[in-house]
Amino acid sequence: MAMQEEMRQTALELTGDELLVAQDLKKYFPVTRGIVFQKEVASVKAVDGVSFALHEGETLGVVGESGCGKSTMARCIMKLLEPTGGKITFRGQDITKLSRAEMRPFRREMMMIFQDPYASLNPRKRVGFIVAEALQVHKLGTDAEIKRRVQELLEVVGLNPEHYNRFPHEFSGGQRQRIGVARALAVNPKLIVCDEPVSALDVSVQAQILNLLKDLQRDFNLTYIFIAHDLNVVRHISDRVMVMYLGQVVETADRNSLYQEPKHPYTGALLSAVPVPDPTVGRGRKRIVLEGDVPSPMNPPSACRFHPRCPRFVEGRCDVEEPALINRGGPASHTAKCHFPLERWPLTEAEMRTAGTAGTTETAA
Amino acid sequence: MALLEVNDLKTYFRTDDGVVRAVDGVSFSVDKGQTLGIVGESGSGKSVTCLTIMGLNSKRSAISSGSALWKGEDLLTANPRRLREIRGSEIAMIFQDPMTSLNPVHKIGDQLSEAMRLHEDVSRKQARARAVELLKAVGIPRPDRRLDDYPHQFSGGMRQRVMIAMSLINNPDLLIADEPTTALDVTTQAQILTLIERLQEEFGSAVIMITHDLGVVAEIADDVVVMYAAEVAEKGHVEQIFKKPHHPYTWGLMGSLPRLDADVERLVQIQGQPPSMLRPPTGCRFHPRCPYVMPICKEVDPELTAVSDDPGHLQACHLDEETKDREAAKLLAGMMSGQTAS
Amino acid sequence: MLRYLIRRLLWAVLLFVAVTIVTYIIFYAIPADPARLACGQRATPECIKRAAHYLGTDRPLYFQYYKFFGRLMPFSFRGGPHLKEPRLGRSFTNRQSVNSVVAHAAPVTASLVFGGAVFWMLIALPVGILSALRPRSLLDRIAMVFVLVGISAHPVWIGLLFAYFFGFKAGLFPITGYSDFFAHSGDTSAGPVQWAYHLVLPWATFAILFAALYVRMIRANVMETLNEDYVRTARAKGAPEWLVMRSHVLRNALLPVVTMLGMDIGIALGGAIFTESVYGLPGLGKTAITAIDSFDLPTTQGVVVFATLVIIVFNLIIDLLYAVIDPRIRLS
Amino acid sequence: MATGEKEILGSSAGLAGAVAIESGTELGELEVKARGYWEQVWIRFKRDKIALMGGVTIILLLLSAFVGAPLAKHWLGHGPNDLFFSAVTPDTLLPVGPFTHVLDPNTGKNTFFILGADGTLGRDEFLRILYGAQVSFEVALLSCLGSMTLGVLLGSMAGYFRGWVDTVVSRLTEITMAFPQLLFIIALASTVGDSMNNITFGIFGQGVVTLVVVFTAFGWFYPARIIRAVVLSLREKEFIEAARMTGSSDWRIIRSHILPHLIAPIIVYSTLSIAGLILAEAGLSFLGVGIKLPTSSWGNLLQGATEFYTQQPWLMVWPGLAVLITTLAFNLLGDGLRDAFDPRATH
Repeated sequence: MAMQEEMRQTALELTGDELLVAQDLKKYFPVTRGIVFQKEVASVKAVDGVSFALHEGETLGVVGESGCGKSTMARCIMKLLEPTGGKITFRGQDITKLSRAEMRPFRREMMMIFQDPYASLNPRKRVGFIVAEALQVHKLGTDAEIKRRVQELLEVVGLNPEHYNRFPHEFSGGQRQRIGVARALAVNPKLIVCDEPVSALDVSVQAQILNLLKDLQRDFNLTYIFIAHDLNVVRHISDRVMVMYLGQVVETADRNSLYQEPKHPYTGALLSAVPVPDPTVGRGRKRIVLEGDVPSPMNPPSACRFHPRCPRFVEGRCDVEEPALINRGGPASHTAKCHFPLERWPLTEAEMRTAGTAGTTETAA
Repeated sequence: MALLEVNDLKTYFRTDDGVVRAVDGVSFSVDKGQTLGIVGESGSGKSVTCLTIMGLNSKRSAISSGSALWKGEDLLTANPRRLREIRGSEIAMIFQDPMTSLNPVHKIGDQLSEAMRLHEDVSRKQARARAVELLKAVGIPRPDRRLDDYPHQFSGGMRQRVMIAMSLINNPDLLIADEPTTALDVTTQAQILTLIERLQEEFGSAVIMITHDLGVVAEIADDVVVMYAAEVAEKGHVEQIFKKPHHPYTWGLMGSLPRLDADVERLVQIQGQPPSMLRPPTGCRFHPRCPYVMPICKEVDPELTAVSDDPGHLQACHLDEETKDREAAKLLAGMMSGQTAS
Repeated sequence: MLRYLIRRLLWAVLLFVAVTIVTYIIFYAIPADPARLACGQRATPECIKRAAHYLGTDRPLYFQYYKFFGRLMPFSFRGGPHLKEPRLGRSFTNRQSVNSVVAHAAPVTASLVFGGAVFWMLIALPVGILSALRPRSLLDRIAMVFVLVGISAHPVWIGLLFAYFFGFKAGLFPITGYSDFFAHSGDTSAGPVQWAYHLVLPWATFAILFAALYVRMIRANVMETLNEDYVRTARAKGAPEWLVMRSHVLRNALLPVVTMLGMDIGIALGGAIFTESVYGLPGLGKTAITAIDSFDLPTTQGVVVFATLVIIVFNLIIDLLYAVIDPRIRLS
Repeated sequence: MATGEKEILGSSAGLAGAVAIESGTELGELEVKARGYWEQVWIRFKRDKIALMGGVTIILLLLSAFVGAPLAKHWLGHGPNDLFFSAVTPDTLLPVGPFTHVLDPNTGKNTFFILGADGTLGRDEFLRILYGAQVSFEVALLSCLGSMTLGVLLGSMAGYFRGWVDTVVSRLTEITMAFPQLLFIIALASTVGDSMNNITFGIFGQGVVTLVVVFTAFGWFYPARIIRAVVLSLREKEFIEAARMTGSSDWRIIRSHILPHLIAPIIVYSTLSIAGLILAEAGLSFLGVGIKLPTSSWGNLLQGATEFYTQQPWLMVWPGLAVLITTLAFNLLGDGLRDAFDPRATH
C-alpha cells in the first residue's frame, strides 16, 4: 500500500506553478439499505484516486466510457460535489474543504460548460439573464454595463447580440451550446471544465463548437479540462490526455505520445475501436474487441480493475497486485497503470494476447 | 433484380404546426448480401425512410408516396397482412435505443421465441432451442440460463445483442439497423459492429446501416447514401464517396470530423444549422449553408445526376465538375497532409 | 424480494401504529371530556368520575394509549391475561361491543365497494382502451364528456337522481335497504339475487366517479404505452395488431392501474359513506355518521381503526401483487 | 488575464449590437419573435375555447355569489334565512314551487320566491343557493390557499434540501395517505367543530373555519408530493448545476430557477383542487358535519331536499346543478391550463 501511495506521488511531479492540481481525488456515493433506518452497506466508487496537474493555457483531455467517473470528477473539481477524499489545489490554494461562501471568489476563476444544451439552460429565463448570471452574482458592474457585456459575449461566441432577450427554446442545439460557452466566459475565468460539450450535437455543428473553443483558448489564454467519450474529438483539442477506467486513471500522456504509442491495453482497445472515416484505412486494420461489459463500480475487480476484460491478463499477477501509474517506457510524462504495457502500436490481436516478455518491460520501467 | 428498390419515396407528417416533409423523394436499392450505409444528421429523414419501408409510421399522421419494391412487390401498397408476413421474417429491424426497445415485462426468451413463432410453425421447445442458439451466436454467455431473465437484467450492449439475435432469428434477407451503436460506448460499438459483420457473412443477409457516423459507414458499407434535409445529396460506392466526394455537404461532413489519423488546426465547419423540415429552403436545400452557393442554387432544386466519368456515383449539386474535382482534391489533400504531419 | 417483503410488512405495522396514535389523539385528547360524553345527557359528577376511571381518562394520555393499543393486539402484553373486553371497546350509547357493530357493518360496505369496483372497471376498461386507440373519435369525445361530468357531479346528487328516476319513477330497483347475501333457511328476503337487486343502484352511483377517473387514467396510460419503443419492436417482428395490443400494450399500460385499484378500493371504503347514506345502507360509513351524531366515540373510533387496518392490508397486498406481476420490482 | 478582459470588453461590435437592438425594438420585430413562456401559455390557452368558457363561468359564478347575492337580497326584500310560513302549502305541508308570490307577514306585501321555498320552514331556495355559493367559494378558496401554502412549502423544502426534512415530509405524507380520509375528516369536523364552528371572523359563515382547518390538515400532502417531485427533478437539471457553478446562493437558485417552474403545477393543481374541495364541502354539509343550519350551503340544501324528493324533485336539482356547474367550470379550466402549460401531456 505504502509503495503504491509513493508511486502515485512520484507520478505527479509538481513544479509549483500549476493552475490546478488534483491529488488522489476520491468520490464515493454511499449505497444505503434499511427498513426504517438507512445504513450504508456499500459505496459506488465513482472516482477512486485520480491525480493530475494542469498548467495555465493547457488543455487536458479526459476520455473514458460512460460510467468511468469522468463527469463526477469534473463536478468534484468544480466543487459541485463534495469529494470524499483527496485534495484539490487551485493556484496553490487548497480548495478541497472550502465552504460555499469561501468558495465564491474561486467560482469566478473556474467555469463549466455542460453536456446537454437543452437541460443546461433554464427554459424560463432569457438568454441575457443566463449569460449575465455570474456577473450579477459577483456584482460586476451596473445593469447597463452588464447588458453591454452580455451583448459582447454573444458576439464573441458567434451569436447575434440582438438576441439577448430571447428564450433558449428559440435557438438550435448548436446555438444553445454557444450560449453555454458565453455564460462560462462571462467573468473571464482561468479554467473552463468542458463536460462532453459536443456529444449532444450534430457532426456539422460539433465542428463549429470545437473551432470556437480553440479560438477562445487562443484569444483569452484559457485552460481547459475537456471531457469526452469521443477519442477523435479529444485528440483534436487536447495537449495532454488522461484515460479513465472505472474511476481510475489508467494512462496519461501527451496527445501524440498517447495516440501513437498507447501503453495501456485499454487505451489500445479504445483506439482500435474508433471507426476511421476512410474505407481503405478502416478496413485494413483489425478492431481489438474487448469482451463483456464494464464491471460495476460498486464492486470493482481486484488489483488491476481492467483485468477481467484485458487481452493481456496474466493470472496471479494482474488480479493480485495493483499496478502503479508510472512511466512504462517512452517520454517521461507518459504513465500507464499496467504490468504488461504494449510494446508498440499498432499491435495485431495475436501480439496483443501474448502478454509480452513480462520481466523485461517491468525492469525497463 | 435488386432485393429492395426504393423509388422516389416521400413521407410527410401532419403536425399541429404544419406538414413536416420528413422524406422527400429518396431512391436507392440494396442487393443481396450487400451493405448499404445511410448517413445524415439528426432530422435528415434517414430513420423515417426505413420506418416507411417497414410500414411502421403512425397511420394517423403519416402520408407516404413512391414505391419500395421488395423482391418486386411494393411494400407501400401491400396489404397489412402481407406486410406483417414480411416484417420480422424477411426484413428485420434493429433500433437505436436498446434500453427501451425490449418489453420490460416479458422474459428475453419469450420475446425471442415470439419473433420466431409469429412466422414459423414451430413448437415452443424448438423456438426456445433456436433462441439459445442465437443468443450464443451473438455472444451472450450462458444463453440457456439467460433466456429466463428480463431485459432490465441486461446491460445496454447486451440488450442490443439480444435485439440483434431477435432480428436474425428468422434468417431475414435484409436487416435494417437504425443507429444500432449510437447509444453505446465505443468498445461496445466495436463489439456490435464486429458482430453484425460476422453474422452478415454467416447468414448472408443484406444490411441497411443507418448512422450519423462516417467512420462506421466507411468501415462496413459497400454503398453509401448521404442524406441532407430529407433528400439524397449524394450516393455511390463507398470508395467513390470517400475518395472523390462530389457534394459540398459531404465535403463539410468529412472536413468537420476530427480524426485519429490526421492533424488539422481548424476543422472545416459547415455554417448555420440544419433546416426545419416544416419550411425547407427553396432550391437546393443546402444552399443557405453552402460556401459555394450560386444564384441558381436558391431557385432550382438540383436533380440527382450521375458524375460524368463515374456512372454509379450520383450527386445533387449545381456546381460544375471542374470546381468539384478541384475542391474535393483540395479537401482530401488537406487531410492527407495532416496525416503525414502527424 | 424477501427484503422487499419484510420492508413493506414492517412499514405497514409502523403505519398502523402511527395511525392509531393520531386516531387516539383526535378522539380522546381533542374532545372536551370523553367521560362526560360516555355518561350521556344527564351526567352526574359521580357517573363522570366512574366513567373516567373506567375509560382510563384519569390517567396520563400515553398510558391511555398504551391500554388502547394493548387491547387491539391479538396477544396480551407482559404475559398477563388479555383484557376481557372487546378489542375496539363498547359503544357509549348502547353498550354493544364495537367489534360486533363493525362486524355487522363491514359486509355491507364490502359488498358495495367490491361490487362497485367490478362495475367501474367494466365501464372503464373498454371505454378507456377504445378511446385511447381512437383519439378524437366520437367515442373518445363522448368518453371525455362522461369523464368531466363524472368527476364534477356530486356522488350524492347522482345517487338522488338515480334513486328518483330508476327507483321512484321507473320503479325498477329498490331505493333503500340492504339484503344479506347469505340467506338463512326459509328467509326469502335475502340471498344473492335480492342482495344484488338491492345493490344495483348503489353500485351504479358509487362507480360513476371512479369510472370517470379510471377511463381517464387508462386512456392516458394506453396512449403513452402505444408510443413506447418496444411496441414498435413488436410490430417490426410482424406481430398482428391484437397480439401487440394484448401482450405489449395492455400488459404494460394496465400495471399501474392495478396499484391504483388497490389504493382506491381502500380509500373507497371510507368514500362509500355518501352512497350508504343516500340509499340507507347500514354500512361502515352510515354507522360512523350515526355514531358521530350521538357522540359515540368508541364506535366512531372503531370504524376508523378498522378502515385504516383494511387500507393498510390492501396496500400491502397490492405491493406484493405488484412485485409478482412486475419483474422489475421482483428482481431488484 | 488582464489582456483577455480587455479583449472581450473592447470588442467594438458590442456598440453596433446595442444599436441594432434599439432599432429592432423600434421596429417591433424583437417583441414578435421573443415570445416568452407565459406569452406562449397565454396564446395556447386563448385557443382553447372550452377552457376559456370554464374561466368565464367561474368569474360569473364568483360575481353572482359575492355581488349578486346581496343585490338579490336587496331587490327581493328578504334574506336567505328569513322564515315564511306562507311559503309552505298548509294542507300538504310541502314547500311552495318555483315562481310563487309569498305573503311577507312583516310588511304585509307579497314577496317573490324564484325557485320556491326550501322546506317546511319556508326559506327562499334561490337566495339560499346564492348564499350557498358564497360558503362554497369561501371554503374551497381558503382551503386551497391553506393546503397549497403548506404543501408547496413542505414539498419544496423536502425536494430541495433532501436529507432529514425530506424523510420527515415523505413519511408524513405516507402516513396521511394511509388514513381513511373521509372518515377522518368527518370525525375531525365533528370533534373540533364544536369549539370552532362559531369562529367566523365576522365575515365567514358558521362552520367555514372548521372546514378550512380540516381540509387544510388533510389537503397539504398531495400538493406536497407533486411539488417535491417537481423540485427533485429540477434539482437534477444541469441548469441548476450551472447556477451553482456561477456561485449563486441557495436563495437565488430557489427564487430565480426553481420557483418559476413551480408556478404552472401550482396553478393547475389549485384549480383542480378547488373543484374537489367544493364537492367535499357539499358532501360534508350533506352528512350534517359541515356547514350547520341555518347557514345555507349546497350540501345542506341537498340534504333538506331528500325529505321532499318524491313530491318536490326540483329541490334536489338546484343545489346539485349548482355544484355540477361550478366544479365542471373549475375542472375545464384546470385541464385547459394544464394543456396550455404542457402541450405534450397526454391527459
